[in-house]
Amino acid sequence: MSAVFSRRAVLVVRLAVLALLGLCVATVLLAVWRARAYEQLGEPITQPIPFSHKHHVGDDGIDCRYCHTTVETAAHAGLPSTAVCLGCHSQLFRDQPLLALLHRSQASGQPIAWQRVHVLPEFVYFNHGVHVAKGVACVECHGRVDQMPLAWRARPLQMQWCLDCHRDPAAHLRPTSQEFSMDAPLPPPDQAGLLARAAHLESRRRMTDCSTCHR
Amino acid sequence: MSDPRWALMAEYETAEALVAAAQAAHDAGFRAIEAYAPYHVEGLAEAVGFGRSRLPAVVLAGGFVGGLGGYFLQWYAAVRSYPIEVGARPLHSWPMFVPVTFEMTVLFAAFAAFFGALVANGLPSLAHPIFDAPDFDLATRNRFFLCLRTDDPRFDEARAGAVLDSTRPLRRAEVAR
Amino acid sequence: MADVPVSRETGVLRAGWGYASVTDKIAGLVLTRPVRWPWLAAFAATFAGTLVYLGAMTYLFIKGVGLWGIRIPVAWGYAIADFVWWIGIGHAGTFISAILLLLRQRWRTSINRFAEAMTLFAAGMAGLFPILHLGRPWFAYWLAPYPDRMNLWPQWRSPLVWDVFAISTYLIVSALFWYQGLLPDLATLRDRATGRGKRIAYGLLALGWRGEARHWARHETAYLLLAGLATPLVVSVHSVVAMDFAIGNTPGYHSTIFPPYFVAGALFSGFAMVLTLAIPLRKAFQLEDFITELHLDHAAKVLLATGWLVAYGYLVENFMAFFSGDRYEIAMTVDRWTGFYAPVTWGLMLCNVALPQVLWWRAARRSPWLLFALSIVVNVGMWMERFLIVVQSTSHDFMPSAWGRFVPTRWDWIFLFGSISMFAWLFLLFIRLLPAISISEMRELVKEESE
Amino acid sequence: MTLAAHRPASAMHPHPHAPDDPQVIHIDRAAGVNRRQVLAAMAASAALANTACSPPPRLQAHPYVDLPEAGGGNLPLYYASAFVRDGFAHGVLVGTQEGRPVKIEGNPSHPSSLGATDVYAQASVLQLWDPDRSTVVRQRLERGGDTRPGQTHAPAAIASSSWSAFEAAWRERAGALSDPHGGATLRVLTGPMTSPTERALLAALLARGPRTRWHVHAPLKDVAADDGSWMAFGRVVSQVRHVDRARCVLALAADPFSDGPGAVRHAMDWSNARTALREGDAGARAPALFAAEATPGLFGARADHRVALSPARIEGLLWRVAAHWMPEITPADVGLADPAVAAFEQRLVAALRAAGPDALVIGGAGLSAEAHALVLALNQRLGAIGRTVTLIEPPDAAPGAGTLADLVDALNAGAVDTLLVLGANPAYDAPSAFDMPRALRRAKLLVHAGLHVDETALLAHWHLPLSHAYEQWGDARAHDGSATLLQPAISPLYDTRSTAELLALLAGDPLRDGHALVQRQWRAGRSGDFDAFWRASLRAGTVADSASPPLEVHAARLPPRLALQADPATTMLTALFVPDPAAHDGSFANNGWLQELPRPFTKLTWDNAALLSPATARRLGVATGDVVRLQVDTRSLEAPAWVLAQQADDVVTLPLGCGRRHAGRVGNGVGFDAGALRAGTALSASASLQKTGRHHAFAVTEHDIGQHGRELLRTVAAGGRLPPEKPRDALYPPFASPEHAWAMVIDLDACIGCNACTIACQAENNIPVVGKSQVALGRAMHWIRVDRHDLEDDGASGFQPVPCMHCEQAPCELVCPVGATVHDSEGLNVQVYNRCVGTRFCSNNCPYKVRRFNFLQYSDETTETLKAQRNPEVTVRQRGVMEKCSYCVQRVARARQHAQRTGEPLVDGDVVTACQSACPTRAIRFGDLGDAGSDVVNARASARHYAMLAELGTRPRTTYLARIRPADPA
Repeated sequence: MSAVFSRRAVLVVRLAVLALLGLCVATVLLAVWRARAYEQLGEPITQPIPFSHKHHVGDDGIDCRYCHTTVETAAHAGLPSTAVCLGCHSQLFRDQPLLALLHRSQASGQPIAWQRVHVLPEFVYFNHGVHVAKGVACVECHGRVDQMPLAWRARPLQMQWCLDCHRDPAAHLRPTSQEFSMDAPLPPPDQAGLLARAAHLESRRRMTDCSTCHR
Repeated sequence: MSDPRWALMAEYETAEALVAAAQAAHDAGFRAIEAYAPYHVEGLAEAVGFGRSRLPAVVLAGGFVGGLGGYFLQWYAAVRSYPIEVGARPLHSWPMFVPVTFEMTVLFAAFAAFFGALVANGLPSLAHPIFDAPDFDLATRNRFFLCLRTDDPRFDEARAGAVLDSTRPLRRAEVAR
Repeated sequence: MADVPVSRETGVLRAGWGYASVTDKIAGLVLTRPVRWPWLAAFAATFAGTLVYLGAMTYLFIKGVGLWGIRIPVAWGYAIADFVWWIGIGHAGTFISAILLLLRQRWRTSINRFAEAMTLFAAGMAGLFPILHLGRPWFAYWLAPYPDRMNLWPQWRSPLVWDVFAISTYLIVSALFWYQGLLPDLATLRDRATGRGKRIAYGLLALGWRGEARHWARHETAYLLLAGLATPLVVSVHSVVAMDFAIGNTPGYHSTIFPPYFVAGALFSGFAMVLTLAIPLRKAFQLEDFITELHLDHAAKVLLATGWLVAYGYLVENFMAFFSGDRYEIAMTVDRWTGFYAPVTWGLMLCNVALPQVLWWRAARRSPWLLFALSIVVNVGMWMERFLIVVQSTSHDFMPSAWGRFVPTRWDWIFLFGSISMFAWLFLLFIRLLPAISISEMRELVKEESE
Repeated sequence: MTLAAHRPASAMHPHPHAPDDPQVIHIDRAAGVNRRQVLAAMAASAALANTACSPPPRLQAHPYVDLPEAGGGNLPLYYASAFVRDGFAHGVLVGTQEGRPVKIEGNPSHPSSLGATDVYAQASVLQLWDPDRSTVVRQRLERGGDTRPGQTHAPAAIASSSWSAFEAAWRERAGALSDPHGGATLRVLTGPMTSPTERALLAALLARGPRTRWHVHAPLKDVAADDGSWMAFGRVVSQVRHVDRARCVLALAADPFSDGPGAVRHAMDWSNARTALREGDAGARAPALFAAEATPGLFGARADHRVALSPARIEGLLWRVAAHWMPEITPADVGLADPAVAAFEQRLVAALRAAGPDALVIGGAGLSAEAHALVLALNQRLGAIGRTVTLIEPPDAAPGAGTLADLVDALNAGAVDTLLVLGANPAYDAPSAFDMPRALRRAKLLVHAGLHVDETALLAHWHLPLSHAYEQWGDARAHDGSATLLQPAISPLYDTRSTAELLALLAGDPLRDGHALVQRQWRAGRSGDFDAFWRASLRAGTVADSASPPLEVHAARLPPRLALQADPATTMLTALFVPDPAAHDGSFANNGWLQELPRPFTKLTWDNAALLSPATARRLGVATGDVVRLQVDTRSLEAPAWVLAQQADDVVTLPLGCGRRHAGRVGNGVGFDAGALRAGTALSASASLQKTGRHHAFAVTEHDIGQHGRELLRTVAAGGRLPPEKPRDALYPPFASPEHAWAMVIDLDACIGCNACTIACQAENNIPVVGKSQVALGRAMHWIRVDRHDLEDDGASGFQPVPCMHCEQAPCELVCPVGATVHDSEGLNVQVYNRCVGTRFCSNNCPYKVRRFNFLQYSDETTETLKAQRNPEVTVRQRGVMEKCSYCVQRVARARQHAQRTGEPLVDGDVVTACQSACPTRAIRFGDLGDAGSDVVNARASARHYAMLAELGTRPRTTYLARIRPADPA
């Protein structure tokens, strides 16, 4: 009786095994890639009205708080009501077709359906007010909004990323005067210590408690 | 070397015969001896000049790696990476880390034993010249085979034949490369 | 010059068997034996059961564990009882193939292979339940340590995490051990098989084993080492399972005797299952020459001994409850014997303590059908024990205001019998596809028994 | 006026009991939160809810079109308003989030609330969002319809219509009314009505024609009480009780802690009066409670001395006791002594004598008119009137109004062209003897207005949807007559009108807007700065010193003594008709929170049962769960029986309000309709009972009432001290609490078992309703349950609220394989839902069994209005996760974040848990152990302080204060 496997058969088997391994690796890579894709980093998001932060913040130099009114007091920074937009646009570019939707909203009382850029799962309770009060500048999490024609997500907003800051907040603080500035650099380490003390940060343990963000 | 043959082969009916033959070949100075049996025959490995296996050492090492790795993993996760208070137990509550450490030790030791043996045996090797030898399919049933490989520096056609004949095999054959 | 050995009449092997005949007999079961209707019927039945089981799982994942009778306070029900029961059954296989090997027991040779298969399948069935019983099974992987973007880890102090490691280690090591032993036999099948497909299949599985002296030597060492590793492992696994309860503070869970007592129970139920499988097997495949009365007799003796260990466990558990003076332990124990679940308590005493005493009689130990019946009884008894521990304890703990009774729903039963069908189905596949008895070791046995 | 103008003002009058930084403001209609925006916000939150561990789909955000005055922030806003039940106002603060009312708090400055609420006020927010509420005007197409009794009209015969259509139809009718010669007659049927505005408008409506008449129908009203006061004083009076001023309170077949609009106040007053006693002063002056009750009530459970007697024997007792103060009562009147209660009687007389004018006697439903008269007389003789009880003109008095019986006669005589039924449901809750459905069909035009399309609505030609109390401007009077203003916390969800607006429409009033109507009512005859008055009243939620003045009464006439002792040989039972502790008179039948709320004594849910005493049950061979047939002369009814130890012999208690046929998806067919046995408005009857042999399955949350010798609910003698805990030193050093260390102390001496905490917690924490079958399977989800235990010492019932203990050495945490339940740095045992995989080991390992598991998908994720009610600060739990009391971590977080933002330190009282703020007796305290002066620190120092199951070494953060045993045990 002759051997079951010829030399060539063996080669085939080897290749088959290799292919199998390759498939596994590919699957893992695919999974990782998809996970990354969820973060949508740097993908401009189309809006019903192509609102340009670059123009309003960068060129016009409008303060964040002019539209995001509750950012210092509430959990949500707040989206500007139609009325706020019309505060200027009842005069400026009022006949621009781009702004038709704005006027329609005003007339019908139907809110404008903006596309969300920064989304957290419903079990995460983020509070803008506290972060602002402690000296976490807008740019820290939202990036250079003044350079975004259409807003996109600048940071992953993953738990790991939040923790990085909650474990060592001092390195991410700015003086309150610069919180809303887009280009203010992070202060040098020695000042960071002072800022942290001034902000009366909670203990590291408190800041990494589950109950700090989840309820 | 370019000998077209891989080895000279002799076939036997009993384990004793095989052991004796192997012993004889070894005494005759042959070193590249291979003996095939349908079950684990005591003394055969010694007869073909196989010394002590290094497998136990490998397994021990595997156990250490697993154990230490397992314990470190727990310590790192519970104390370093994300310390969280659980039931007022200390972060480094070592007694609670023992079971996992133990299991990891056994697991890695087992891996070492299994794959160590495979690798040492050069398995898997689906194709091998001996498979084409006549009658060899009986090697996993009831026959015993002895091979004197031609790549043995001491290999000598005549002497090899003589030694094998002297062991009165059922038959003799040549195994092609 | 000795001639070809032929076995003489001994307890563990009947006379007249040689290398060739044992090989052809056992390999024949797989390669040449035609498929007959009893096997087909059994296969069809268990396969149907398996499909029902899989269907039930799907539905469970859609609806949630509320399908079962579990509740507050009895948050664990059949799923966990089944889990402990199966994992226990698995233990006998490892015990036979590993511990008896180290003890150089010749009678293990003809039963270790299918006992190991039993171990593998039982552990597989057991491994399913902890996942099925999760509220959100799709997150089961959170129990495994891996670097994630939440920066979270398993909670190492939880016995459930120990479980994950113990069970998976146990499964892997048993599989390796089993495969190690299978290698030479797969080679035999490769060489005996006639069909090309079979030759290739077994050829691939055999990894090119050719029975060279050095192979055998390393094989033997590795096999012994694995046995040496499996021995403490098998003890640890059920100890860890026991700690799932012992670490808890519930009266009826919180007991230091649990680890040894669970291990004894495991062997008890495991050997019962070995008999449940061996007796029909030897009959159906005419293996009486290999699996002799002596084997049954030995297995029965182990059954008797472990049965007494278990009985001792019951004794101590009840004694300690009162000796401790702990009012909660006492109340729970009294409820066990007199409360809603008292029938279960008395039932398991009958099955696990009273009936096995017939094994004191040699005749009983050597009568296959009586043993078969008894093995079923013991399996039932051991399941009732698991049920009692899991359910009754939590139903009657510290707060009378929160006491409540678990009553199984039809889904509880579907999952119990579904797992049994799947187990049987796998076993039926096994005996037709792989040698149910280790051929190479039988050849060795022939040699030994011929001298 | 803009919000800015009022914020500082509101800051000047903060509500001490409202959760941290309350903004108790009032708004004009214009500023009412736009419903569209609310729904939009809901859509957004709904979309958010689906994003758990999936890639962010294109979610949308909907900003306001015009930012409401209330502001766009997500801090809760509280609107002082009132919840109206049986016509009486219970002052509340309506907590809104993102413009949606989500939680009710008590109004500290309201006399009926003092900051606390009962279960109904807590559940009222669910009533607002009830998906089965009536949303449109409906008109029945075919007129008349068949009049076969029991035949209700299929909804198919009903078509949606509009207010304008109705108004047109009405104008045509109204013309005929005012014609003095035309025969058109109008009858108006309402429930009890205390609202000045509504009454004024109703008067205007009735004035429109000569043949108009008003009828009042209150299914639970104790008519005998009114007759009694007629007998005594020749007029109807309402009694305002001051339990805090009393030294001895005697309740006869009454439960002042749960019946009537003053119940919360009574409990609060009683609790406050015990403060000194609780602080360890054994001699402290605290009201001694005596209860002689036919069926167990919260007052009886808490009474120092209690006897269970049939109403007849209670009256016998009353006469014997009264005789001590009324020489004119002859021995013949007194009748035979009742040896069974001799000891009680002796002690009672002594106590009353000692108390003198500080005594207070309360008569309840089931007593005869004579007995009620005697109670008034006795109070007068004791000198109690004016001290412990004030007599006032009943706020719901309806002089000249006819009864339901009169109306039925008129209807059956065919003398009614037009019948307006406003906010009443006689087709269901009228006594069956009236055969109301049949009578109603005799009206030529039947108009019904209500919150639901109920049994009456289905008979009506027109059904008009009413606004909920929290959607309308309005007013109503409290139990002491204080006027209370209602302001909307949200503009009407549907096209509805308030009762006042509807009456204005009917009366053809030029004003139609509720705000204007109420303002007109209060402006009338008021001098001075109305705006200031208006603002102040709205902010306070009540009109300053508007309580009714005390009445001057002459010496009470003694009533004649009627029947002496009921004949002991009789086999008849006294049937008592009482409000169901959950469904009340049926108006709450469609409220899932209430239906699933365990009844205080039976711990029964989703059912009512005929309560029997053990002796009576034995005599009749009945056991709990047996279905029995009850017979009251010709009427019979089948009901499941429940044997209750505290029940009086020969009395069967039949809770009303269940067995609704058209309540809605929740309330339909829950329990039996006891009204089927009622011959008239009387709340008791003589009934016979037989077994049917059939059995009924109850859904009960607590099966074992006994303590089995385990000291879970401890008691201590007045001024006594519990044996000190022997210190258990832990094996490991404790973790430090750098910021705060939260703890809760529950005073079992204060707890009356009213369940307000349970339902407040359910509202605050989005706790799902699971339904009867799941409760029966032991899967109720309440985070704080109220255990009842029979107390060994005096057979009384003790109640023990059991939330999570937040053990410092938590057994649950140790066994969780994924760290989904862990400790945070403030000592909270947190449950991280999004990490939980659902092994349920934590629950098995919890000695207190306070953990709740989502065995199935319990929280409703499809019904929009129910989603709108949810508290956005609390995660809605998915199927397969464990949950439990979190110490209202969202409230802790809110307070902490406020402190972090403003830099002001957290002080004691900044964090008030939902259960704590609802509790009518202030039994629950919560605070920071790190703050040496805090309330909980003091409480934990009390001699009555103990930890439950302390021997397990779990070191609970939730601990208890033992209940004080009565001075001389019965």
